[in-house]
Amino acid sequence: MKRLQDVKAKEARDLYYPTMCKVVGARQITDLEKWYELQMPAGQDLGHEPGQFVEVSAFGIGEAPISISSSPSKKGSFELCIRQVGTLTNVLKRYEQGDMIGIRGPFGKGYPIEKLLGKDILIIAGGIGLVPLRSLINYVLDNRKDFGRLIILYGAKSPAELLFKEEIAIWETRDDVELHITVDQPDESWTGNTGVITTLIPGLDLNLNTTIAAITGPPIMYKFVIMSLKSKQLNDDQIYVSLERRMKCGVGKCGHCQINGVYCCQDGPVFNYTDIKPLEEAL
Amino acid sequence: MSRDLNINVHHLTRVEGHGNIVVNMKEGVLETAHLSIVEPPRFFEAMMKGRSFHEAAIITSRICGICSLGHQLTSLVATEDALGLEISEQTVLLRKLLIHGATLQSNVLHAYFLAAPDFLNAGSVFPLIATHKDVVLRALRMKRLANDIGDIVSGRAVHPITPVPGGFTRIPEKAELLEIKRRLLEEALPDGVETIETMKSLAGAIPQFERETEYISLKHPEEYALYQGDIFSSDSGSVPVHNYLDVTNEFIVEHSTSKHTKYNRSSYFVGALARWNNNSSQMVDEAQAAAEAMGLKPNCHNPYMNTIAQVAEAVHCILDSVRIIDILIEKGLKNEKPNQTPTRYGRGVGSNEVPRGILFHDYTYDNKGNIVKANCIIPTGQNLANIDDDMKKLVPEIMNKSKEEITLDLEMLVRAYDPCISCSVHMLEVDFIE
Amino acid sequence: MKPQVAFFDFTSCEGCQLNKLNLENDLLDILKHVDIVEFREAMDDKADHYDIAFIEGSISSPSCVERIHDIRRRSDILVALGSCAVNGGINAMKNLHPIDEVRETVYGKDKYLFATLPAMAVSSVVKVDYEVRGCPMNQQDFLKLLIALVLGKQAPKYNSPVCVECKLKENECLYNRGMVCLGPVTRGGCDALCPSFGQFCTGCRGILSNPNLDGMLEIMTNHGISLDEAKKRMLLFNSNEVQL
Amino acid sequence: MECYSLLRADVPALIDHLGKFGEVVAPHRKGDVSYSFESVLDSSQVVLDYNRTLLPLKKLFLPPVEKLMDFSLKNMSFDPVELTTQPRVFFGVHSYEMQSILRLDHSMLSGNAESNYFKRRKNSRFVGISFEPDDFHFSESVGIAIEEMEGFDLFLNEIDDDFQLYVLSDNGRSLIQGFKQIRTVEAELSGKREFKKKIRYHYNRLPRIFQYAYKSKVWADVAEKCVGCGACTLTCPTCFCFDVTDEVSVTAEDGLRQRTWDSCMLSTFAEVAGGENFREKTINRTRHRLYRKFKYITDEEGLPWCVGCGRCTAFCPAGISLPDIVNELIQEDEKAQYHHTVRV
Ligand SMILES: Cc1cc2nc3c(=O)[nH]c(=O)nc-3n(C[C@H](O)[C@H](O)[C@H](O)COP(=O)(O)OP(=O)(O)OC[C@H]3O[C@@H](n4cnc5c(N)ncnc54)[C@H](O)[C@@H]3O)c2cc1C
Ligand code: SF4
Ligand code: SF4
Ligand code: SF4
Repeated sequence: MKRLQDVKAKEARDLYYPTMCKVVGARQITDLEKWYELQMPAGQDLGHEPGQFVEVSAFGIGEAPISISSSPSKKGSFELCIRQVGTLTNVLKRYEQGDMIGIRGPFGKGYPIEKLLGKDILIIAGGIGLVPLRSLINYVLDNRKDFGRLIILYGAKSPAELLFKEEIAIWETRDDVELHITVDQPDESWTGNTGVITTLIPGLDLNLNTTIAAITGPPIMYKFVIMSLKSKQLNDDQIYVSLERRMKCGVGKCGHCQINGVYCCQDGPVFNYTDIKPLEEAL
Repeated sequence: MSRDLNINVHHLTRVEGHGNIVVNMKEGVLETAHLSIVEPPRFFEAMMKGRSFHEAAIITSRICGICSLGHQLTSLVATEDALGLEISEQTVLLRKLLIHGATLQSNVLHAYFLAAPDFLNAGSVFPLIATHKDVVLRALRMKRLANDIGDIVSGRAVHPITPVPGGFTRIPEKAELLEIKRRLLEEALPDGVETIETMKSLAGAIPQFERETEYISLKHPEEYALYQGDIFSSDSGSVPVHNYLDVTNEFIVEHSTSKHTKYNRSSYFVGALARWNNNSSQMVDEAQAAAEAMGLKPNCHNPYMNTIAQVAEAVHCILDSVRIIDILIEKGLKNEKPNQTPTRYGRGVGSNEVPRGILFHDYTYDNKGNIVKANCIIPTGQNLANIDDDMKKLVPEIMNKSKEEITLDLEMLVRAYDPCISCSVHMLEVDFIE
Repeated sequence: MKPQVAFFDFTSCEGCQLNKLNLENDLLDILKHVDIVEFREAMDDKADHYDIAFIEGSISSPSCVERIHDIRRRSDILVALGSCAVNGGINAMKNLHPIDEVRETVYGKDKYLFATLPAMAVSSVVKVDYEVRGCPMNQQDFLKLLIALVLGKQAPKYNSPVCVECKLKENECLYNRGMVCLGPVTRGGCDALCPSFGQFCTGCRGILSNPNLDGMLEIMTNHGISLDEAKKRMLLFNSNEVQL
Repeated sequence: MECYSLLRADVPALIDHLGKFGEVVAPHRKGDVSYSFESVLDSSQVVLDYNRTLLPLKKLFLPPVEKLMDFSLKNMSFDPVELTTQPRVFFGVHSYEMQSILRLDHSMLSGNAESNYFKRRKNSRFVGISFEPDDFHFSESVGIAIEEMEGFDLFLNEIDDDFQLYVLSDNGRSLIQGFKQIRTVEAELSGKREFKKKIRYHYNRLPRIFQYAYKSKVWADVAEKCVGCGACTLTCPTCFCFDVTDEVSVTAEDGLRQRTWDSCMLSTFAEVAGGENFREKTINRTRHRLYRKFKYITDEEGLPWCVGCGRCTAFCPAGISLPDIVNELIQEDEKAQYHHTVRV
């Protein structure tokens, strides 16, 4: 048990003060999502790992946990992509280049890169789940020789909701990326796959020994994707998921993000499947 | 002059609730002149049926947010009368203090926000913020203090919380009362004096119109009656509160969702002017002097002067509140629990003066303490017949004015009564047939 | 340009209107953010379009229905103010009795003179964008909503019980004083005003979205009142909202 | 152990003496039948015999509503809150309450240590007092004796209406320096106060019960009565969940960010965007509450995170009793064991 006398005065910090970051780029990329590029006050790096998040704050409105969407290998600035679903996110929609946004973090555990080195990386992103996974994808692409295959499965409700279209177009042309995209509801122009994301899994040819899967998407997606992966004989410890919970502090105090005994903001949001499998509240 | 005149003021502004002024004159003959009450009836009597005595005042306070304290206290008096609940002297004093606060609030609101714009040729108080900022700030300050009395003593000025049958659920702290006293003396009193000056300067805009009528209010042997007393008619003298039905004699008219009343004549007047005419000598001296300064004399028959009587009352309330606070502090505030053990069941009547006039609540309880029969007679309802009679006299007198001027005079007349229409439609006599 | 704001009253006690005029200390600040273009109780003016229309009172007659439709057509944002408007409030108690019987008890043979409908929430007639709860509407709540609208953020929603605020203020629970209180199932946001003044919560801010009503009735009957009384108490401000 | 005798009549003098160190906080009467920790203005008003305060001492370390910062909307900037803390003595604290502070220390200072909590906690002294358990206390069932002195600087043990004053730390010794109305005596720790056994098992057997209780029927029984008011968690001395909100002034130019105690018993607590609610049902929430007390943190720290103060039970309007729930889980487990053995 941690005791008062074991805590040194300088260890105790003001956990709730944001750092004001300047918006250096902002673009509405779909009807609901806006992309932002932010710069720290002295232009320093945020110092995050793929999969971590920050608490974004706008005075008068509040805070929300938002994943860092850019790779740590990108220097000088970092990127977010925010879906407008409620109070804060709708106010952030009005923020443009030159505005200041408060940031706390980076928080949480991201992907354990050292365990991923040399592995085939299977990305499975549903909807806005691509936002955090893009950090990992770009990290792999920036350090391409350190990893094996890069397989990306990406599913969206409709073609209009696909995020990062230009980047996807580039991934598509690279022969070291295996990209599979599907939409639930195609429009006339759509020529790709249709159907939920799990339909992409059976056709995959995976190397069982070296594949690591990273899944992020809406809550109901996880169970089905994991089931499909299990039928591909992937082991539990080869699967990583990133979970979303309500969060108020991001530093393991407020209690909102608790999943049974673990804190999503401290122990996650990226979890190895073996660790959360026994937790009833996780998936 | 044979004139055709057709006035229909739809949803009269700056009064509480919805009423229309309807005047119809054909070839110089007045066919209609009345205030038509169109507010949808709310049927409080149906809501009261079967309700416990703990809930009666909570419900009746919602008859009217403007006079919520008056309804609440009158309801409590009726309930205590019916159930034989004795209340302490401290309770009575705190209630009187609350009535002063509510009367001050309401009279200031009426004089400054609802009536003054007429005198100053404005459509509302809002333009006055630019042209008469100090006056508006003064009005806001007086209102705030009046409401703070309500907030501190009763929890909330609108729909008070702490007054319950048998007493109060919370007694204010001594320090809170002393702070109110300080503000009454240091803020409200100078503001009251300024108010008198303002009203004096506006006196010229008050229409000169007189109609003698019957003035009915409460009368108390020892003080300017606001909380309890006997019914008093300027025509025929005192009547015990229990016999109020002999005075009110309600009847239905087609142009009003609210019933009308009459006693010795076809109509009677209730409110500040009636209280003034019946009891002015019991006001504190300073208030009497203020009235005189504003041109208000005893036996005043100009209904437009009701607003002036309200201002005199405001001064009375400020000073009498100080007196009450002094007594409360001198006697020492006691943390009393409300006495809620009935000693009998049956009928009880309560009557108080609320800003707009005399108010009656009349309940009958069964022996479980649930209401079987309820009746409320509201001041504005009692004034409606008098307003109609005033209009019938006024219109022929001002027939030579333009239609706009006549309309304004009529609107000002109705507003002078400070009618609370929301109140007047909400409670009518009813027997519950079990 | 400042938003054009209007206030309208329907069947109500007008306490909510008064409660706005009672915001003495803040009134001038409010007027810096908005232009009041219609407020019958306080002014003569009328307007054709409103950015924000605040509605007080229940809808309880055919002419009310017409008028509220008309206001809705001319308003961008429509806010229900106070219990009467939000859920019918105390007016809705009359709905517990057959309407014809109610009219007859009051007007006798003249009952057909005055049309009336059940007392309805504004939202059961037209679309309501926001609400300010309470009887009377809570002033702080009203200010918060107004500021939120001015800042373009969403209005606070209250779905936590009154007990939460009551506990934060360290009030002695009324159940420990032998009283019966509706705090556990009533929407908070009032800073537990009534219990803080020693009076039971009357449920004026409406019942929580997902209440355990049977549990609540059991609590009340375990604290000395009959089931019948417990139900009446719960219906005081919520006749339209709960079925018992 | 250093020990002195102290007459009951001299306790106010002691409280006044403690005032030399700093603000003294002690139990006072509140309402008809309740108590609360308040600053001492008049030492004769301090209550020595009380069952429990409405809110626990945590309110003075982690305030129910706490300003985190002021901000300006015009400049998009904020001002930190400069917290200056005065020395404080907490007088008349029961042993379970002290234990709850030690647990709260862990919650607020492990992982990311929070500075506001740390500052408030730093300069505080604790003077304990023994108590007569009432029907709701069950601290002994969770391993905390009435005379448990861990964490205290001084402790008053009532003996025959007067007190023995134990000095437990250097800080404690300096607190009573110069206080004359005490006499050195032989320490005599009475074991006289009887605790009725409230939880049937020793607390170290409880983790096993909770390991298998997740799917228990008991949760549904509790959920039928629970109205989700949050009283149990808000008054619990070891609960610390909070919400953060921004309040803007009427000028719409500035405002403040604050945190407010929250409760996992409220139905909105685990709601996220899109309407998903990770603990939608009362069953889930009640279970979570008890698992927070007896399993999640307990598994790691080896101690129950319930100190047996009985507040959750005494202040639940529905009369839901925490020891009863635990006992029912135990009973259910015993039945399951029994059936198991019979079958084998
Ligand atoms: C680790 C993590 C990473 C995230 N990354 C992203 C991201 O990269 N991009 C993105 O657009 N969104 C992301 N989210 C979701 C985002 O935090 C929520 O959409 C956001 O908090 C909603 O805030 P709001 O004020 O706009 O909505 P509100 O108006 O507060 O609420 C709208 C709805 O969201 C719920 N809600 C409130 N707080 C949260 C919360 N913290 N998480 C989820 N729901 C909440 C409310 O209960 C309500 O139902 C992430 C969430 C987590 C936990
Ligand atoms: S007094 Fe009422 S609102 Fe307060 S805690 Fe008790 S039940 Fe809840
Ligand atoms: S105090 Fe009782 S009723 Fe309220 S949430 Fe806790 S267990 Fe449920
Ligand atoms: S769970 Fe109950 S008994 Fe245990 S510490 Fe919390 S409030 Fe006290």
